[in-house]
Amino acid sequence: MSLYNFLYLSSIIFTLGVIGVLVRRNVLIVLMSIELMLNAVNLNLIVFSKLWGNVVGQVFTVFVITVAAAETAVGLAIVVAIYRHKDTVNIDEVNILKW
Amino acid sequence: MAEYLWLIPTLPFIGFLINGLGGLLYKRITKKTFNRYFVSLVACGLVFISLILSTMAFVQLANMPENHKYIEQKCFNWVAAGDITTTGYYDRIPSETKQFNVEWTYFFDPLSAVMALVVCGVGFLIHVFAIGYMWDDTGFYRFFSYLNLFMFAMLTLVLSNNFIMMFLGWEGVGFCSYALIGYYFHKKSASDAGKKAFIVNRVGDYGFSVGMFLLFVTFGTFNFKELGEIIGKLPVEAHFGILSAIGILLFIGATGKSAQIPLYVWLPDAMEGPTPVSALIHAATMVTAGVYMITRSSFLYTRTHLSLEIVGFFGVMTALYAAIMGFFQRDIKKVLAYSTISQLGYMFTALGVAAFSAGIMHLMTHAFFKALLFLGAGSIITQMHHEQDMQKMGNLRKYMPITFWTMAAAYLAICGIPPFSGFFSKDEILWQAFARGHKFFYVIGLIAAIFTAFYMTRLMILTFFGKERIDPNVKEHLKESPAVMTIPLIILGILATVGGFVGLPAWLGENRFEKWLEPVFEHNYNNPVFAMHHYSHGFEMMMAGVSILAALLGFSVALYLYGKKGIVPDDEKNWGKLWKVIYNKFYVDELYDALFVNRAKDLGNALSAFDLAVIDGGVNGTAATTRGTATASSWFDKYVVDGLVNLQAWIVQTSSGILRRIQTGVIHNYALAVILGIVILSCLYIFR
Amino acid sequence: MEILGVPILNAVTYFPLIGFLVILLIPKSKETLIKIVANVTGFIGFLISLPLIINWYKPEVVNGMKNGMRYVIDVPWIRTIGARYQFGIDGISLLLVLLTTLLGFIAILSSWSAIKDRVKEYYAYMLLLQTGMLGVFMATDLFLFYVFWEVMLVPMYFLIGVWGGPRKLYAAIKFFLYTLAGSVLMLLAIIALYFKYISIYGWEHRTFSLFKFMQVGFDPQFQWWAFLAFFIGFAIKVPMFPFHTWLPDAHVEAPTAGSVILAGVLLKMGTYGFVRFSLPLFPDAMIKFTPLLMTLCVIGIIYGALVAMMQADMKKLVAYSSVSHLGMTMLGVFALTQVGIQGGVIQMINHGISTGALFLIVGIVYERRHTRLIKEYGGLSHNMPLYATIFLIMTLSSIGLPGLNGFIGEFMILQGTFARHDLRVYAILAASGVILGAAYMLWLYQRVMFGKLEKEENKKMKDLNLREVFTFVPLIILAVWIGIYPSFWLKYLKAPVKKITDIYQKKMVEKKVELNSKLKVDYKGMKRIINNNNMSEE
Amino acid sequence: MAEIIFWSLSAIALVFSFVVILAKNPVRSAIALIAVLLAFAGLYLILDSEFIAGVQILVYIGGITVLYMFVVSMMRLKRINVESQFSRQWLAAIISAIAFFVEVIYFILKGKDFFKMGMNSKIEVANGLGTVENVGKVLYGKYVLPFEIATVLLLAAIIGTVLLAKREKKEME
Repeated sequence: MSLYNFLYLSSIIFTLGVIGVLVRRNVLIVLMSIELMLNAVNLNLIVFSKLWGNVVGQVFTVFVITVAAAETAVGLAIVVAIYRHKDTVNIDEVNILKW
Repeated sequence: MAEYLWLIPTLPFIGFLINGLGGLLYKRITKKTFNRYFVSLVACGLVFISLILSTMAFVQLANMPENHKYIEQKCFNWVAAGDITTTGYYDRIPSETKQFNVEWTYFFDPLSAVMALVVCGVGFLIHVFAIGYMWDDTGFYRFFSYLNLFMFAMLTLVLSNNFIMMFLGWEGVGFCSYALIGYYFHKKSASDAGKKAFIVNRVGDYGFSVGMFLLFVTFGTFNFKELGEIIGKLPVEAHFGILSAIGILLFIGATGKSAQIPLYVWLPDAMEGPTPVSALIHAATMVTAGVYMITRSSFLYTRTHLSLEIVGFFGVMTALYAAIMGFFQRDIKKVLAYSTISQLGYMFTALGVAAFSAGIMHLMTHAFFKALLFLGAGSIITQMHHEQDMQKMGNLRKYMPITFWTMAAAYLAICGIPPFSGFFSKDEILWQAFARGHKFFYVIGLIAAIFTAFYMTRLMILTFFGKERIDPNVKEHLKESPAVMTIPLIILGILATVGGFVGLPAWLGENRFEKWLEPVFEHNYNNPVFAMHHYSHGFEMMMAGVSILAALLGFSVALYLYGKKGIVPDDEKNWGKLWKVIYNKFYVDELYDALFVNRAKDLGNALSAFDLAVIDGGVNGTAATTRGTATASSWFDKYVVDGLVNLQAWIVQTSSGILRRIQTGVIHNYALAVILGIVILSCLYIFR
Repeated sequence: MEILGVPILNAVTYFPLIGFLVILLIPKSKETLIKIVANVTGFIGFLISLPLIINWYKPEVVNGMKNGMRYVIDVPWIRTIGARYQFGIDGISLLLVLLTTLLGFIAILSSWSAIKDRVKEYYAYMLLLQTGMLGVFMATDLFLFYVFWEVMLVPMYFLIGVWGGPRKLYAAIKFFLYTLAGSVLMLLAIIALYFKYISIYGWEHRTFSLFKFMQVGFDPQFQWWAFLAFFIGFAIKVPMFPFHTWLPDAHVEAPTAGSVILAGVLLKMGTYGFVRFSLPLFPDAMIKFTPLLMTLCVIGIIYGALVAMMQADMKKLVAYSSVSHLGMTMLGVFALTQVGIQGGVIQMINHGISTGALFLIVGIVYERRHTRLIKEYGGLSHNMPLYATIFLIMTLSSIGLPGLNGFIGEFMILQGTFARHDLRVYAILAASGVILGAAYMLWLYQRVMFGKLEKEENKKMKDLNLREVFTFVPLIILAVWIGIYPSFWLKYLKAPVKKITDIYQKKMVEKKVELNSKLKVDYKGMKRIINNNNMSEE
Repeated sequence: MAEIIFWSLSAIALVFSFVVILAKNPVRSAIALIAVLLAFAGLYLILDSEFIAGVQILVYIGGITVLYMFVVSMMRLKRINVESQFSRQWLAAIISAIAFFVEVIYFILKGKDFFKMGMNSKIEVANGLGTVENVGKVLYGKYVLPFEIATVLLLAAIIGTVLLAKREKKEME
């Protein structure tokens, strides 16, 4: 088992997350894709932590998780608010912020 | 010694506070007026105490040595201000820098003593009389508070030791006169008369104050005593100089207060006030303030020939002129008013010939008999239900004997019939004028005496004798006035009869009055200009006989016209132009109105218009100009400056209209742009 | 001197500001509470200004004097330009400060029932105004002075503009712009002084302090211009003829309390400015301009009186009478004699008392009848005896009856002016204003109070209530006090006025404007006459 | 043994990641996400990170994902399912995503030497690397300030969430 493989895995998952964000119209799934991306990054952090035997990478992971939690909470609240106003979770329909 | 001096004026002031302020608040709180008995007790009682105190001071003064015959009591420094540089008097008195300090000091010398006694004495009697006269009036307390305030001001005037404090009294009595003339303030004529009195007096005071400024700037003090010592050492000014200027300016003040030509016009109108007021203020006391003031500054007048001549000339002319105006007045009080002006003219004549003690003596006797005449008139007026027209009187002696007899005494006094008081004083004036070489004054004075006898006789006949022309309704209730009114009449009658004996002419004995006043004029006697010519007693006696004859002449003419022929005021109208001009007082009031009052109003109107149009117009014009400029520049701003700005904005707007399409508002596009950005940047890094 | 650890001048000046803040915190709807707070602030503000006079002669206060000023506060303020926070009062300021605190309280008390809308803002502005005015009378740093000078403009603008009469906007804007135009010139002159000082002493010694400027002795040419700029600034505020036209408009439109403050205190800032700044700083220019200034004063006195006589509106009449009275005040100040300046300062106080009271008097009938036209009234003495009495006292005070305050001021001014030989003719002309003053005031009194009570509305009018009486009581007491015992107040003026006249004494000797020189020439002619006539001398 | 676990966990993660981004029904996505997260937790354990693995399970699966489920259950899914699930830009998106992926792989390969340096350094950490003790020491030691800031961030997120999700008064009535 090479630590190198972890990097490949994380880059694949990250790309999948990117594709999810760019392609899906359901805002919930967009948010979940963002979670995928964050997890990919976390994995990266931990791999390097392991590589250098330095625990700081793990500490940063904790912070990322914290931010993710906050982001999710606020994001979902926004989703709920949008849904309540526009009766949709379709991200393409929320397009008043233009011109 | 004489620690109570300050109480003499202050007691009436306390009365003013109690009655005036107290009465006002009492009425506001309880909606009731003060008890009349209480008001009269306070008002008369306090004046009576002042009278007693004055008498005590008088007695004390009489016992003092000749060379130190005055009492002074300093209360406090009234106006203590900074330094002032005096100019000095030519090269006799050098310029110096002095502290400007006016003391509040009471000063009691023989002259003040006479004045204080007259004011307190006559004032007290009139207060008592007024109780009866004003009993039914709703403003009883108000009336007495003003009367007390008047007593305060008048006593301050005569007891002051400097000009400024005197001026306080001077203006104070002026204000009381204003308030009391306008006492029946619902009558327009009354309030008009009050206002007129105040403003005409102000004109006089204008001269008075300028005179005081000049006096202080020259000599650096207002104090009578100090001024007397300084000026007493100066030579006589033969021509117009500073002293003459001061003298004339002060005399302008006196003409206002003492109703001399040209400022007499207010006094006849002042008869709108209640009769006790006319008696107290406009006959006995206030109007003589001018005489007192000039006597007080005799040290100055004896050093300026010119101003003395002017004083005498205006005095004697007033005596004559006012006597003429008194001829055909129908209002009993108006006749007395003109008579007062005329008698004041006599006093000024006396001052003009430097016979100060004669002037003061006439002041005193005049106070007695004129107050009596007014009170008698007041007694008649109350019983006639406020009828003042002599046309509606006649034969009143039957109904009002006490009034008649007392008034008769006063009548004889004013006509100058011996041994009544007026004879001694008036004759003294005429004699002094003659003896001091002023023959012109003497002749005019004599003519005025004839006229006086004429109009006074006319007044007596029309009211007390002849046919009864009384309104029947009035007649039913016609009776003698109550004791509260007649007793002052009787006392004044006695005074008017015997008052003259204090100053007997030289051919009858010693003139004690003149001797009493001697210390006041100590600075004058070394003045050779006013030396008396010496005549024998017999000649003097003969001249007195001439005076009596003059009075008899006037008497007999009046007796013939009004007694024998039975002319009544209504008939006088047939006498044509002469009557008309005299009855209308030579149209002087109309002349003054046309010359000064209306012109001042016109000027005021014109200036108001000027203020609005030109000065304010200038301000508004500036505003309008600014606004015009602003409008122009705002146009420029809008179309030129702002136009350029808008052009730029237009360019930006148009180009951005194309570019803004990028902002789709779709989140996916933005996210894609982010990713593309990362990809491109990474490519740049890789293929660097 | 300190009150609760605060230097007393700060305490006096900023106490109203505390009330102001408290009022801002009270909800709008609690009007009674706002009124109570404002009145209490006004009253305490007056009380804490009393220690100023009580402690005036205490050793520690006297020892603390700097440049003749007591209770001095002097700390750096804006270091870059050298402006200092300099407070201090001498006798002249003392009287004006006391007048301000008293009139401020009375004005607040008098508006209890007169102001019905925007109560909160009204009282807030009143208190703010109070602070501004007090600062003006205390500042001895020209920069600080200017700041306070402008601070007080704003609340007054709103007082006229919001609570005024029908033409309030016109009047408010006129007042504001006119005053501002003057004060801008003044600001220019202040800056000119500042740079002039720097050009002499260098940048390190930059300052706005009055006392530093006083020591310089600027050259006459410069004085000439600076004086002119200051003159316009102050003359508009006074207002002197021909800069007076904002005054009638502002007075007529302002609410009663606004008029009281305007007449009582704001106008005094102009006269005070002359005494405090123009006179000591520009002696040469002052001497040069004296004839012109005197002419303007005399015109103002007579002109104001004549115009006042023919006014149909009571407030306008009183406003024009102010023009006349302030002409008199300035006459005394410009006479440059001790008695004249003292009289001028006392007359400032007198004018504050009597004209302030007259505006209150007009305000009382205005509140009841909502008209100020004289012809609408008549015979009020019948149902308002107390009002009639107070009106009479204040009328007499205004026309200068001896025994009341007006006389003392007028007399001292005229005497002081008359004492200068070259100014006699002005004094004589000015004295005629006294006659006209009596004419228009008595005519007003007659038309309003005397005669029959004819109009139905007038019959219903009530006499003064207790609160209204209390607004007048202190003014009457002061009027009588100054009239009977002015020495009490004059003693505070002696030292500061002497300080000013000493400057001129020197100048006059230098310039040989010897007062008596003319007179001595006269004397020779006189002596000849006396000799020719062989007059006997003792 | 570890090799096998790694490959199987990787496979699970990959497969379920695809499910997350492709599933029509958000519920299904959410459940797939749980699977992915679990797989990740396993990978963390392999990498000696017990603490992070625990946090992963507690916070991510127990907190965040449950939150997703809640929100999903609030939506009316029927209408959502009818609509097209993919954005119009899908082609461009996938191309750029692949370009991105290629670049990432390029960078990973480029950093191979550097990576090997780490492999050879042989750093030994006592008691295992990611124990609670080790992480705690650093977290509450050197990084206590960022930690506190994170808590503030969470507080802000809570308040923001409450405010955003709160119904407006009008709607209540």
